[in-house]
Amino acid sequence: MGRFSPTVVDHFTNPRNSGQVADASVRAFVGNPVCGDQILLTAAVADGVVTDIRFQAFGCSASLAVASLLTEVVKGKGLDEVAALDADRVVELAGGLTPDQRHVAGLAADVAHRLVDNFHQGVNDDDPISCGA
Amino acid sequence: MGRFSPTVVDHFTNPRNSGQVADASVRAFVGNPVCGDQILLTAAVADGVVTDIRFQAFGCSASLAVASLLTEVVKGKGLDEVAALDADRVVELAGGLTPDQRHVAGLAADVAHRLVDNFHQGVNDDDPISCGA
Amino acid sequence: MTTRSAAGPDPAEIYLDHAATTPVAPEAVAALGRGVALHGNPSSRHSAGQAAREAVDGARAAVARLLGCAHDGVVFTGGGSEAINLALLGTFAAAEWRGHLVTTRIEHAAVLGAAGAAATHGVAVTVVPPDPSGHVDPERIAEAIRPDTLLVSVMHANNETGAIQPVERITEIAHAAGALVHVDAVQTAGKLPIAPLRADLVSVSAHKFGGVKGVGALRVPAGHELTALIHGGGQESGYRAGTENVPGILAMAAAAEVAVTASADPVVRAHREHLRARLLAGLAELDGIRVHVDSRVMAETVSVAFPGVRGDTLADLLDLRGVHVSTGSACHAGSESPSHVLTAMGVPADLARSTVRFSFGSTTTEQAVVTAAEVTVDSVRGLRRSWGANPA
Amino acid sequence: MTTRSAAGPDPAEIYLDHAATTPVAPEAVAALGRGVALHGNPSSRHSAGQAAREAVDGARAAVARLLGCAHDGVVFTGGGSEAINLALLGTFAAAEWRGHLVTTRIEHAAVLGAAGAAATHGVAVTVVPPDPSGHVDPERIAEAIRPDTLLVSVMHANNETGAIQPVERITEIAHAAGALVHVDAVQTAGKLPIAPLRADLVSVSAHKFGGVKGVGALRVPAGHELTALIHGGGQESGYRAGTENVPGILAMAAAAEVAVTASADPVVRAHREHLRARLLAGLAELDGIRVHVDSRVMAETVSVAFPGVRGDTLADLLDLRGVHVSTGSACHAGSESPSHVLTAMGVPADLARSTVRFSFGSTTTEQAVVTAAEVTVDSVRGLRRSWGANPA
Ligand SMILES: Cc1ncc(COP(=O)(O)O)c(C=O)c1O
Ligand SMILES: Cc1ncc(COP(=O)(O)O)c(C=O)c1O
Ligand code: FES
Ligand code: FES
Repeated sequence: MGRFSPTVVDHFTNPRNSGQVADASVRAFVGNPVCGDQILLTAAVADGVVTDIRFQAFGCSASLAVASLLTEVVKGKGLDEVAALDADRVVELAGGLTPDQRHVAGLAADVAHRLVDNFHQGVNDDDPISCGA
Repeated sequence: MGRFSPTVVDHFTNPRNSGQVADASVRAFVGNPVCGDQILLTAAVADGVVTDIRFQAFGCSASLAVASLLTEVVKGKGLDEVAALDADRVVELAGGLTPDQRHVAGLAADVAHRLVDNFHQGVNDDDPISCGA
Repeated sequence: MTTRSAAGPDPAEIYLDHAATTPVAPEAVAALGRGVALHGNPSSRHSAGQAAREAVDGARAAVARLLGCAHDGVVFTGGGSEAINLALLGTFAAAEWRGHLVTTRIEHAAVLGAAGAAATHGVAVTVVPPDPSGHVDPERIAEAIRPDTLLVSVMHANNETGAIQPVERITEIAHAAGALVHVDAVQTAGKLPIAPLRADLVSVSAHKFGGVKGVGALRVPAGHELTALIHGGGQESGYRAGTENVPGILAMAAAAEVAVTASADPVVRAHREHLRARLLAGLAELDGIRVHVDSRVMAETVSVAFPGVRGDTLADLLDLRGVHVSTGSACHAGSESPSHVLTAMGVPADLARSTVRFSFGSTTTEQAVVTAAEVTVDSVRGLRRSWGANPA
Repeated sequence: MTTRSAAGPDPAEIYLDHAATTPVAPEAVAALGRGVALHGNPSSRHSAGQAAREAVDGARAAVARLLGCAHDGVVFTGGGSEAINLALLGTFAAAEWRGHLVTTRIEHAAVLGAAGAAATHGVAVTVVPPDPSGHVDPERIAEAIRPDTLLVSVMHANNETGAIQPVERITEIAHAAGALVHVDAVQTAGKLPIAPLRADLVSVSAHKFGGVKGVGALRVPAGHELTALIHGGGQESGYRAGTENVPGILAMAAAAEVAVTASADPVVRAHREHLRARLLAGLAELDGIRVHVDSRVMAETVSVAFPGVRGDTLADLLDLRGVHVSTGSACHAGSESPSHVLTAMGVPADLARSTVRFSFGSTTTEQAVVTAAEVTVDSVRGLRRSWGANPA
């Protein structure tokens, strides 16, 4: 399927880390108000490092793939590294996204940033908030 | 070529009796005013029988074929038989004509009748007169 | 560009998108080859031209049998959309853009687009909604008809839901009111009998029944006033200028003959119903699914909502697992707005967006349908799981 | 229906009617087969659909090279006539039928028919006569242009006479006056370079250069306002709705690549000129013949009057002797009125009626042309003899 990069196909057909972390330190929930796609991340954080992370996602094929990819990328990383992730980097990690898939990267970057912010502020999302994509 | 009967193809590609009879007893010349096609017959008549006949024709493929065919049909026939030829009979002798070729039969019948009339009236055509087709 | 050399899908693929387009039937491939070998122009008087002319005439006779009309009532076009546009715009152009058009909200984009174009020329257009069942109520058509109604255009069966429309009853009503009827039979040609339709104008598209893409036909009754969309050399009785697509027309005729024979065969019809039943039985493993139209419906077209997944996402996943289905109509693939057909039926947007269409054709086997159902059940469960929903 | 299985004319036939249509090039036959095997709908999101979409995109790039435009400047249509109608009617429809059209008396019926249709919508149309040479004088176009002239439509070369029109000069004049230009390049595509044409809109038809019948293309510049003739699913950037003729489009692209390469080859061009010279040398045996256009003319098209015979009769006789030629354009075959092109050039009706067109293509050999000339000389002599005229 030429519309998707091999990385997207891999994560889409074989998602990693779906579900929720049992005793999560933090949860972040972001949705795109235009397309309605949503990603929920739950993570365990210890000493400023993401020790465990899981996703739940509803959305297009690329959004599911990127949510899965994100958990792999973020696991074991320091929160400052996670905060430094941006949409362009997500596009790169995803092995490329077509123009109409590109806003998926914004959704992923937003939910990653939100995870860091929520952890620092000691809050959790229950309803999805809008991403800036 | 499906547009023409085998008889028409035969006479068209291999015309019989073209030219003029040297010492013609009678000449008949008919043209169709719409399409401009013309047939000239010259014939020798002895004892009420057409002993020799030749055609000259300018026109569509079917008109040339029918002119040639006509000379074969008429040669050796009595003038009364020639006078009895009509367009339907010409269509039949030609092995069939398509609707848009059918007026060719009128041209042929007309020139045959004119030949008989001219003989009886002792006149000859120099310019084509119009057929009734 | 692919280098596959034989026609048709690769065997590992389960192609359940026949409503979008069908593989070319072997008989049609052969006819296409014959058409390619006819190198003359049908308008040329020499024998190469006449051979092409005769072949087109023969094809016209076959398509006339499909359409149920006289040979000279068949106008070949460059596809179903062109046939539809010719029917609608040609009829109103001939009437100098006077009069009123009645159509429905569930029509294909070609009808709605042509209706919109007619409106820009001043034609009054009434667009009737369907019932929630997906069917147009003939009474709604009757109410919409006005004294100046020139044409009523209703599809024979809907391409997204398979809902069979009461076109015979609508034709009666329209004719009684003095209006003409156009039926878009693109989805039903070669599957349901269309020759008996009493509509005046009937459109079909070859690639939906085993012909090639880019060829269609319109049934035009003798004496109907129709202005061409394409002006020029006077081909197709002056209704469609341009050198005829000889290979495509021959392929359409060959496909029509095969399809008409098959569709008249009760065994074939029963098989298609059986395929539908098997698919639905397989999908019934899942909770909460909704079949949008399941009565007065073509056996071949199964439109199902899978709450908790996006239809396009499910279609992508099925594709990666070798099962080709569509979200609504092919033309809408990739557009974000929910199907205009489901919306018109009152289906909520989220349910519409979670919809996938399975559609069968002459090459569909029971095994393919059973496998497709299994793969779908598994895929829906996986996607629901990613969402943290109960996957059942 | 013929049962011949290979493409192309039978070897005993001398086909000199390439201006009417050409045999399908072997490369195009192969591409057609690849297109038939692509069973998905290019609008479907699954991989079968995407494979068809990619193939169409590849073909679009090849046709863009033929037309000399960006990929997205190519609109595929159901033939040359449709491309022409889209160019003219689409441009004026987008302008709400305001403005003035300049065209010429020697255009193909598709242009003249579309111009007539535009006129019924209120467009003012000026039809410029050619010079007796068969060429349109750019000055006549300049005189015809008015402040409200929206479009000038002139053919690149005439289909009946081969006369090459001064379209570059006409384009300069039209552009200087703020008018757009459409060039009907149906006869020249794949023979003369059309990519450099500075016209805005350029129409071509696949079957004239080795593609299949029923496929054409229009070059549309970015930003040009064009209303579709066929409304619906939004294919072809909204300019031409309907499922794409995938096999036909692929065949067109393959034929374009072959033809563009060949036509850029000086050896090929010299060969065509040589064919023309050989034919004319052969025919020169006859008294009184007249070559309608013999300068600023395509090598491939030779239009000759044979006084003392009817052109259709001569064409029939040549046909029965295995030589396929035409009387004027294919569309006019069988109609009784003399060619509108020759009439516009001031050729008397009887001379026009005695005219036959020989036209060459990529498959034409020198031997074929020499034989055709001999058979023609002999046939004309025979017909003149039947008429009692001096056969010489
Ligand atoms: C100059 C010219 N324009 C337009 C056309 C129309 O092309 P088509 O018959 O493919 O629609 C032709 C040939 O028929 C032509 O020779
Ligand atoms: C109901 C209906 N009408 C019209 C069409 C248009 O046909 P085509 O794409 O061949 O122009 C289609 C399919 O695309 C259809 O399903
Ligand atoms: S479609 Fe918007 S994130 Fe998927
Ligand atoms: S065309 Fe009139 S007689 Fe031949």
